[in-house]
Amino acid sequence: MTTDSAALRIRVRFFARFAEVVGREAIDLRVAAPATVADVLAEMRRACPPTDVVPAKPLCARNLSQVSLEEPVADGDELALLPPLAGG
Amino acid sequence: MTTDSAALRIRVRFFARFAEVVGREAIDLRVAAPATVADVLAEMRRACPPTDVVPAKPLCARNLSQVSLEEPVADGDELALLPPLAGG
Amino acid sequence: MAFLSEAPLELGPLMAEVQAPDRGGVACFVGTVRDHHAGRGVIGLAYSAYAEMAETECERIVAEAEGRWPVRVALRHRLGELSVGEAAVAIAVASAHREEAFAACRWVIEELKRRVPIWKRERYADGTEAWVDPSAQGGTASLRGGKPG
Amino acid sequence: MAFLSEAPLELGPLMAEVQAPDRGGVACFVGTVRDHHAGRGVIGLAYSAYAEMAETECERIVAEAEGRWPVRVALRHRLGELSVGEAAVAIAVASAHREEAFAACRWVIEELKRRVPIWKRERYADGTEAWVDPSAQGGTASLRGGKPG
Repeated sequence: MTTDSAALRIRVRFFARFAEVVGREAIDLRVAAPATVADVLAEMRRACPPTDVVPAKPLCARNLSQVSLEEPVADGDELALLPPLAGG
Repeated sequence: MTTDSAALRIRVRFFARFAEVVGREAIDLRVAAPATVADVLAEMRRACPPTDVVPAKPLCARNLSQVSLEEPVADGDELALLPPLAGG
Repeated sequence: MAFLSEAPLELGPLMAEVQAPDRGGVACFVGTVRDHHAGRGVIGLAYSAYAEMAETECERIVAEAEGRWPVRVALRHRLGELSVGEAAVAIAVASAHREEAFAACRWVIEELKRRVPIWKRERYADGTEAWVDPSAQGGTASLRGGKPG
Repeated sequence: MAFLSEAPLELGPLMAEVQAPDRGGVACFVGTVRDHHAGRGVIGLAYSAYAEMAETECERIVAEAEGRWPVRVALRHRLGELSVGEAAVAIAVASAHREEAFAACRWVIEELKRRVPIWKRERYADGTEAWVDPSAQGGTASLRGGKPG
């Protein structure tokens, strides 16, 4: 994990089954800029090992909107990892 | 109008605009057997002239079911002449 | 007189009629009196029916829908004088699956309009009245009051 | 928190929200908790959400539906503990024409299921629980209680 000035601060949030298995609702990460959602996930798996419950390509939302893993992230972003939706 | 033993007694009912323009809700007719709905309508136009409001080929129900003008009628039948339906 | 009602319609009791623990989806339709028709202001209307046939036809429609889809159907049509905004027809269809509930609900309202002998006499803001003819140009068959019949 | 509700849902207020004198057709959908899922007896469930995003996504769905059809849409989703038969979601769509009300209502429930971050944890008659995964074989992602996770 980098701490230089080019690092992006990203909050990763877990919900439902992910939160239950990981045992927490959020972690704060720093990733080197530029970075994509996939880069944040890679850093998450390195920094926070009990995240195996998160599949290789989870449904992700960046700042309240669903995004692909190729989506760039910016400093201060909130990245939510969404288990399969079951509303309705 | 016949009155012999082979005559079929048919009650013709009017509804909504038809009843309003004809000025009555039902008339009782006798038609010679065998007869179809069309035969009853012809007898109605002869016996009850103010039925011009009824179109040449009205929507008809025989004993509560829609029927074509070619449908045979039987003694005691109720034949309803239905203005354009407007429910719902 | 199960399907025709002189009293105001309420959807809640219809939904309660069809819901069950194994039917998780309920599709409903309520048709209310609009304030205009064919460009004219409507202030109210009266529904009348060939009651015996209308009841029979509604019963057939419900039975046919329940035979065609795995659904339960409840249906009511109002008769008498209605004001703008009041419910003229209410339908509730419950099923284990929403696709079937929607399909059956849609079918029931179309069949009702096509088959059930109910007539509508509208009263207009200009003081006239007319029998509504959905198949006619302009939507009405005859006028009374301010305009010649 | 306009679209998510911890309190029981009622369709009446939603219908009142969307009805107007020029919108004569109201199509509704209510989804209730079923007593079985994937062959197992369900005794209750809990809905949870990513609330900020769920509210935003519901708002977008309503706006998109109202942009795509000439309709007004009201939508609520329940959160928290629900018993069998309770309403999980309620939708009311009003339009001048029933075709559009039905089409929009149908679209809204599909989009809600596809896009709104809400999760369901079912409790079964055999004492187990599971997170529901509609995309999974068997319909659940994990078990707790009587069976291993």
